[in-house]
Amino acid sequence: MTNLLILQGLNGLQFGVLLFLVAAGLTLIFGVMDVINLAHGAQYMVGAYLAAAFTGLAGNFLLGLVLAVPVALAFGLVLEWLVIRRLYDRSHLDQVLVTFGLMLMLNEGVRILWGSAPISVDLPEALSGSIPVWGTLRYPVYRLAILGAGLGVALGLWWMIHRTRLGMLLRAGASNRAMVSALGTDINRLFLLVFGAGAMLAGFAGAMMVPVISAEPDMGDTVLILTFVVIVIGGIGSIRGAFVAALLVGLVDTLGRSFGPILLRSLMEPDMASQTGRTLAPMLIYILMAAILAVRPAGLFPVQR
Amino acid sequence: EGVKVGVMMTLSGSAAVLGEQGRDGFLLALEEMGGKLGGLESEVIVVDDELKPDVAVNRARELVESHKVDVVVGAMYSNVQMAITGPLTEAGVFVLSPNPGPSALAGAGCNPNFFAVSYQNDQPDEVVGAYVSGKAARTFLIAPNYQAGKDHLTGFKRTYTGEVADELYVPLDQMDYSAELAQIAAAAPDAVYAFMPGGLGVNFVRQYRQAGLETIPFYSTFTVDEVTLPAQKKDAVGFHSGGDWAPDLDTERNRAFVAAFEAKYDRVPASYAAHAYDAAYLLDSAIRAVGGNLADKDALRAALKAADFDSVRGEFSFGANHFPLQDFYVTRVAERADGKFQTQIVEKVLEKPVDAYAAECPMK
Amino acid sequence: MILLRLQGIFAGYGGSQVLSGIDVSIAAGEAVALLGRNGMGKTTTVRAIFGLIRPTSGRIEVAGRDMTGAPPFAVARAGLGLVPEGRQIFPTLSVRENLIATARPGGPWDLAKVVALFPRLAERRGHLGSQLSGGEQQMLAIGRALMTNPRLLVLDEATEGLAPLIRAEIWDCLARLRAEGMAILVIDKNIAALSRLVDRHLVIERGRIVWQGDSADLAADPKIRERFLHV
Amino acid sequence: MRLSDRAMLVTFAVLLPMPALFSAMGEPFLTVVLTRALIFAIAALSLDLILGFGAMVSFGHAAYLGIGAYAAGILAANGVTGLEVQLPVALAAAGAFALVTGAISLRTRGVHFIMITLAFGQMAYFLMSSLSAYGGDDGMALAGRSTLFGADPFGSSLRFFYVTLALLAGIWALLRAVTRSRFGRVLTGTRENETRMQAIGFSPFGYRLTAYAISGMIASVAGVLLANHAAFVSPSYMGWARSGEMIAMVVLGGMGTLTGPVLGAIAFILSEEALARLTTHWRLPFGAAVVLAVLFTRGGLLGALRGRR
Amino acid sequence: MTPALSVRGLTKSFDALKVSDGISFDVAWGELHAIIGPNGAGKTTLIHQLSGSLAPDAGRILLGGHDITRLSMAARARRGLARSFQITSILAGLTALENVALAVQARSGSSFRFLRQVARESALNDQAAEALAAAGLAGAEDRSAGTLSHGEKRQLEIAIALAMQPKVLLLDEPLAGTGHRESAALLDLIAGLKGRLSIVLIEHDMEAVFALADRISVLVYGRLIATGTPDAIRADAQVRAAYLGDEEGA
Ligand SMILES: Nc1ncnc2c1ncn2[C@@H]1O[C@H](COP(=O)(O)OP(=O)(O)OP(=O)(O)O)[C@@H](O)[C@H]1O
Ligand SMILES: Nc1ncnc2c1ncn2[C@@H]1O[C@H](COP(=O)(O)OP(=O)(O)OP(=O)(O)O)[C@@H](O)[C@H]1O
Ligand SMILES: [Mg+2]
Ligand SMILES: [Mg+2]
Repeated sequence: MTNLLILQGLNGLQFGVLLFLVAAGLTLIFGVMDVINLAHGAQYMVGAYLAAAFTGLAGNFLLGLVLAVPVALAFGLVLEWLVIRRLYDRSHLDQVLVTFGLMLMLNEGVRILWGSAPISVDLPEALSGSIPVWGTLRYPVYRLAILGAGLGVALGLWWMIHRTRLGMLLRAGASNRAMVSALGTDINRLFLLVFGAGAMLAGFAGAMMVPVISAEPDMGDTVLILTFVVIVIGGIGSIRGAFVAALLVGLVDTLGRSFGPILLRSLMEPDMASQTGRTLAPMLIYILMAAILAVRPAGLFPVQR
Repeated sequence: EGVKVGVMMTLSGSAAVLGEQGRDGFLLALEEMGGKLGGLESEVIVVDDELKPDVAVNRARELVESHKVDVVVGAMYSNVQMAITGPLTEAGVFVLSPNPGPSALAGAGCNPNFFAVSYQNDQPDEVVGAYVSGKAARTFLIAPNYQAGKDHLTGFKRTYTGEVADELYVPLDQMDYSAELAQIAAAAPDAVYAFMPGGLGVNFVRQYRQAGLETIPFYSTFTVDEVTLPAQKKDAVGFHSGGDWAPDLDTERNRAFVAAFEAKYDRVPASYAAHAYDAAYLLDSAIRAVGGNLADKDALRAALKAADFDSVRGEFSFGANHFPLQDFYVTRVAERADGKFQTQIVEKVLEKPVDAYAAECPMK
Repeated sequence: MILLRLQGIFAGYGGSQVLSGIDVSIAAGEAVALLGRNGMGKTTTVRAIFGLIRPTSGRIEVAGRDMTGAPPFAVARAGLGLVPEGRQIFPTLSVRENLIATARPGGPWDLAKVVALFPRLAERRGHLGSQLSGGEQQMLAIGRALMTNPRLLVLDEATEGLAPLIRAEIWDCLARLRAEGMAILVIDKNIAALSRLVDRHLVIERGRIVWQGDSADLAADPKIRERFLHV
Repeated sequence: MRLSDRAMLVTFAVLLPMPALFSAMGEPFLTVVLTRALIFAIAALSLDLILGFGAMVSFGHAAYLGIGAYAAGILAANGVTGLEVQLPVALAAAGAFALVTGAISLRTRGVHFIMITLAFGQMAYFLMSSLSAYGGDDGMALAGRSTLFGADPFGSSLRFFYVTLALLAGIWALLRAVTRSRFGRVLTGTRENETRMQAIGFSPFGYRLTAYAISGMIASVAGVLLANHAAFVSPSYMGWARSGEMIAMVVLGGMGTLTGPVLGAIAFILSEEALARLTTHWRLPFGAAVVLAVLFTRGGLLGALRGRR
Repeated sequence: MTPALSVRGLTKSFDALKVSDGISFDVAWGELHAIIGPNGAGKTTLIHQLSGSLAPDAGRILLGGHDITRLSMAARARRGLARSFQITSILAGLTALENVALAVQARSGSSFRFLRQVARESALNDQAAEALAAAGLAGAEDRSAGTLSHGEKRQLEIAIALAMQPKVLLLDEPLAGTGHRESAALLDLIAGLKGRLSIVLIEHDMEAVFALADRISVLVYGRLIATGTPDAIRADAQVRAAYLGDEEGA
């Protein structure tokens, strides 16, 4: 039982870290630049497809990953240049609609290019297998690699936003673009790069996941909602908040699903318990979000404005 | 005056793979027949139900009211089937299902104008349940948390005589199953039974392999089939499934079908394509039998019921409730010489079973 | 050398034209006041200079280079610093970050000198911009512009909401800056203080420069003050 | 008369003879499609009351559509087909759900409000998905069309169309009155500047909650209609994507006006239907259309109309 | 007679920063009480606490003898406490008249009325128009408030406050950003209100303060260091050192 608990804890953390990887890019775009980007999930999907396609060409996942990331970046840059830059002065609702349209287009575009069937990629040889974690307990190496990548991105991003001038300019530009420009910074180029970076992070997350979950159309949609949940629970614009919230959501979801029924069974009859469990499980994170927002309307770590 | 056929499949969204198989199977048959059905010129209207029942009902009504179709071949998913069958049959249209065979339409709610060219939904699971009974004493069950998931596991449990180690329901949109796999590992069952259709199956099977659980025998329905195999590849080899058909089913008709399908679409057909292909020939036979007189619905119904066509599945006939009487097999995934993957028949498990609901159907 | 030259600038918002042919030139080291009643186009002139709105016609030169239609950051990099109307400090940045985020080294001004000028900012160093009082925000806006080490400092109502003591300090500071050779374009209500600082006054009325002269002229001509400024 | 009102009267005048026109064209089915658009117009109108006039962007509004649909579906399954029972039950259920979730949601603002309404919408969705007795995820066919004191208002597609049109007109007139009343002015004032409203002595919460409940109740009427239109109820009416589509209708049409949502809903449904007939890849051109429409019009369709004058 | 407004031991800190440090003072009926002090002294924070948008850590606020410390902003407004904002706060999408009519509506009858058209309620409109005219905005009734010039918005703020018919009016730097002519008009308006209601005025324009105030309190970093008549304050050496300096005191 303790072994299972530890294992599920690790699984929850890993799910949380994955959510954070996707949410990280969105924190830049939504939290810092204040653009609601519903196409972010689709960019995650594009990353997965790119990695799958390049792996197919190169015959090696790591090479595929290395090729996919810059292309995801380029893709983000083009998207910003074509569409997103016209949205900075628009209302949140206009942003929602335009990026919703983009999301539809990307999902459909992927289907036209690669078809509806899932595409998968083999685990890289070096990262397959598992290592001992605790006693007899073992954990897959690749999932530990995902954990590591997520932690690295979290630290790097936090440092970038809070400790560099680039981060300051970004936060400044989010609230007043014209003023940043009037003080001598090319804010358009800065936003272009940041959006590109956000897209790259989303693509990186998708690429990292493709050996575990296969690339398929619409795969970004659920992740998208979850990442918005994460960002809002954490406090919009807060890297630390997003990280904590991602882990929280990952743990609550994973542990709730595996231990919730056991808990319920001790409270009520087995039939009733499994029925209730099935009803509650998919709602868990929404209940979590509603509860957190009801108590802390601006999230766990609100950024003061 | 020709015959108008509506083909309603899920053709958009991630669930479209199944619908594309169904559509392609039907169109292949039609092409083989030179665009004619039972000697009549045919007009085929392909519509997408988007896997949304309300959208599907509208498209169905449009097929009736605008296009005045005689027959609809569709749908791919049970919920859509349940939504469209009523409105269509009330309007006097015949509905041929290439995949779903919901229990509600097999029992008391059976419908004179509805024909399942596939199977009753529970049957593939009953087949696997019966097969696993002799092989594993404790089996772990997993399915997505929706109505069909519950139904399929119920079907399995109906014939499975061993002990159920545990039963897990996962969200439909979940992609990472590490937590479930950990639970399976902890339970250490003798076998796993999964109903994880489409993309769910792709991820589940690959992660099952990655987690090193392949020592636990894997049985399933709709989880490893020709739709998912191109993505699962080697990871699914040796995994079991159950059904009424496999590409290697040894009938002449089937060999021809598989060869023609692969030649035309460059992929291995799945059962969805095979059923839709059969539906086209069934329709052809019935129209021919009534001499092209589509107005005589009773005659057409009788002709459909007679199922006087050469099925890819070999012997094929309809029971009183318009559900098939046919053989069922357990299959196993194998890699072919050309590097493609397909399911192959391991053994015939049930011979022309009558589905569990047929007795409640008032039709004789 | 002429640092800034506006020739026949026409500009406005949407359909409405606010500036109808503004001509201004400011030489290096010169201090100029822009006077006018509410809504006459002072701020709009500043916006046009900085490329924050695009003139419909006319020409803007900074240090001899054509800057018409240039983006704001290019104008700023050419040596112009802005203290905007309404402060416009960055609310989510701390006081320190507000100062250093857009700073450009290469001149006399750095963090140490700015906080020496406004000790209050040093006390509030870690606070967010949004948490400052109105007057503190004004200090921050001035400090932020100085940190870009401009050759021409543009101040739009920079003493609004400041306590009398601080206001006096700012005027002293501007006088010092001027003495050190920085050019200044200043918009303010306080004509007495302006007159002590600047070489030249420009009076703007309905988008046109209607009067120019030095402080002595302005002092000598109560009609001007009455007619255009309602003093 | 305001442009918005004039545009609405023109719209009604154009809609009125449509069924006759469609049958003359030999395409009577288009009446059915148009009816569906009008049902969504009612839903979009209801959403606009809180979104356009109250700045409350609900991302869970489809839940009310579902509540209405299930009220009709569940009652019909138990043999109660009278609208005289179904409608009050739908309104009461929607009102109760709105009061409870609204009271919690209205503690938040802006994006947080969007997300917490999404959360409640999803909870309602999953709750209905788990109702095995009523079809669970698969939904269920409507056991019988709704009646009204024994009459059959939805009996033919023609009657259905005019009943829907009449309801739409009635709800439009009702909302027009509400938005111009004392209550409506407080609501718009709160949209503009909540602190200012508090400073002059209004406590916005009660007004916002009332508007939220009215909006949810009206949406449930659309839900009852939708159930009858599709002859089917399903949790898929309640998912977040559907809520998003409703927001799109309002914003594309022009929020904060009562004509905009109606035009937006009609345009949205009709272009979706038209594109879906052309290609299964209709989402690509549809997405592009949405992107271009928002980028190149401000204030939605009605805004474009206004700009052209 | 009980004072119109009395403040007792008001205390408020932001983390380590004490912005209100045991502030006590009274405002008599009809009095104009000015509060001056250096930037960041805590004047705006004081107004926030009086109006109810910020809760004090300790202390009490009495309006006409009734304790209102715990009441919400709206409840205080309904009891006769009105404020203007240092940063203009109006309903930009509504017309000037609607802005003011809402203030009238707030104190006259229920607003849970759903069907009658509010624009036709002449009682609201007449009172609103009157307040607009009093604030010098006659003729601007139908202009959208967002398109008013900065000075006109300040006048609108005053009109809204007037329409509330408050007993106590809190004004936070009403003259900031207004031109010479507009400030002159505003000064006249405020002078005309004196005696009819009690006013707390915060302003850095010393000319205005000394011309209008009956009494002046000086707030320096959270503490009231002096209260007195304008002449007494002008002469106070401590005040000159902390705030006035020499520039404009004269
Ligand atoms: N963003 C805007 N959109 C539309 N009109 C504007 C805008 N900003 C200013 N105006 C109008 O342009 C005119 C000039 O405004 P401007 O701000 O330049 O005046 P100003 O001289 O700076 O006045 P003040 O002393 O009040 O700051 C005014 O009539 C004003 O109403
Ligand atoms: N939310 C807050 N968090 C932290 N500190 C704050 C906050 N709000 C205000 N302060 C600080 O409290 C002090 C008093 O601010 P306040 O706005 O009351 O000053 P003020 O007297 O109105 O000044 P001014 O004349 O410049 O408007 C300032 O130093 C300010 O930085
Ligand atoms: Mg100005
Ligand atoms: Mg202040």
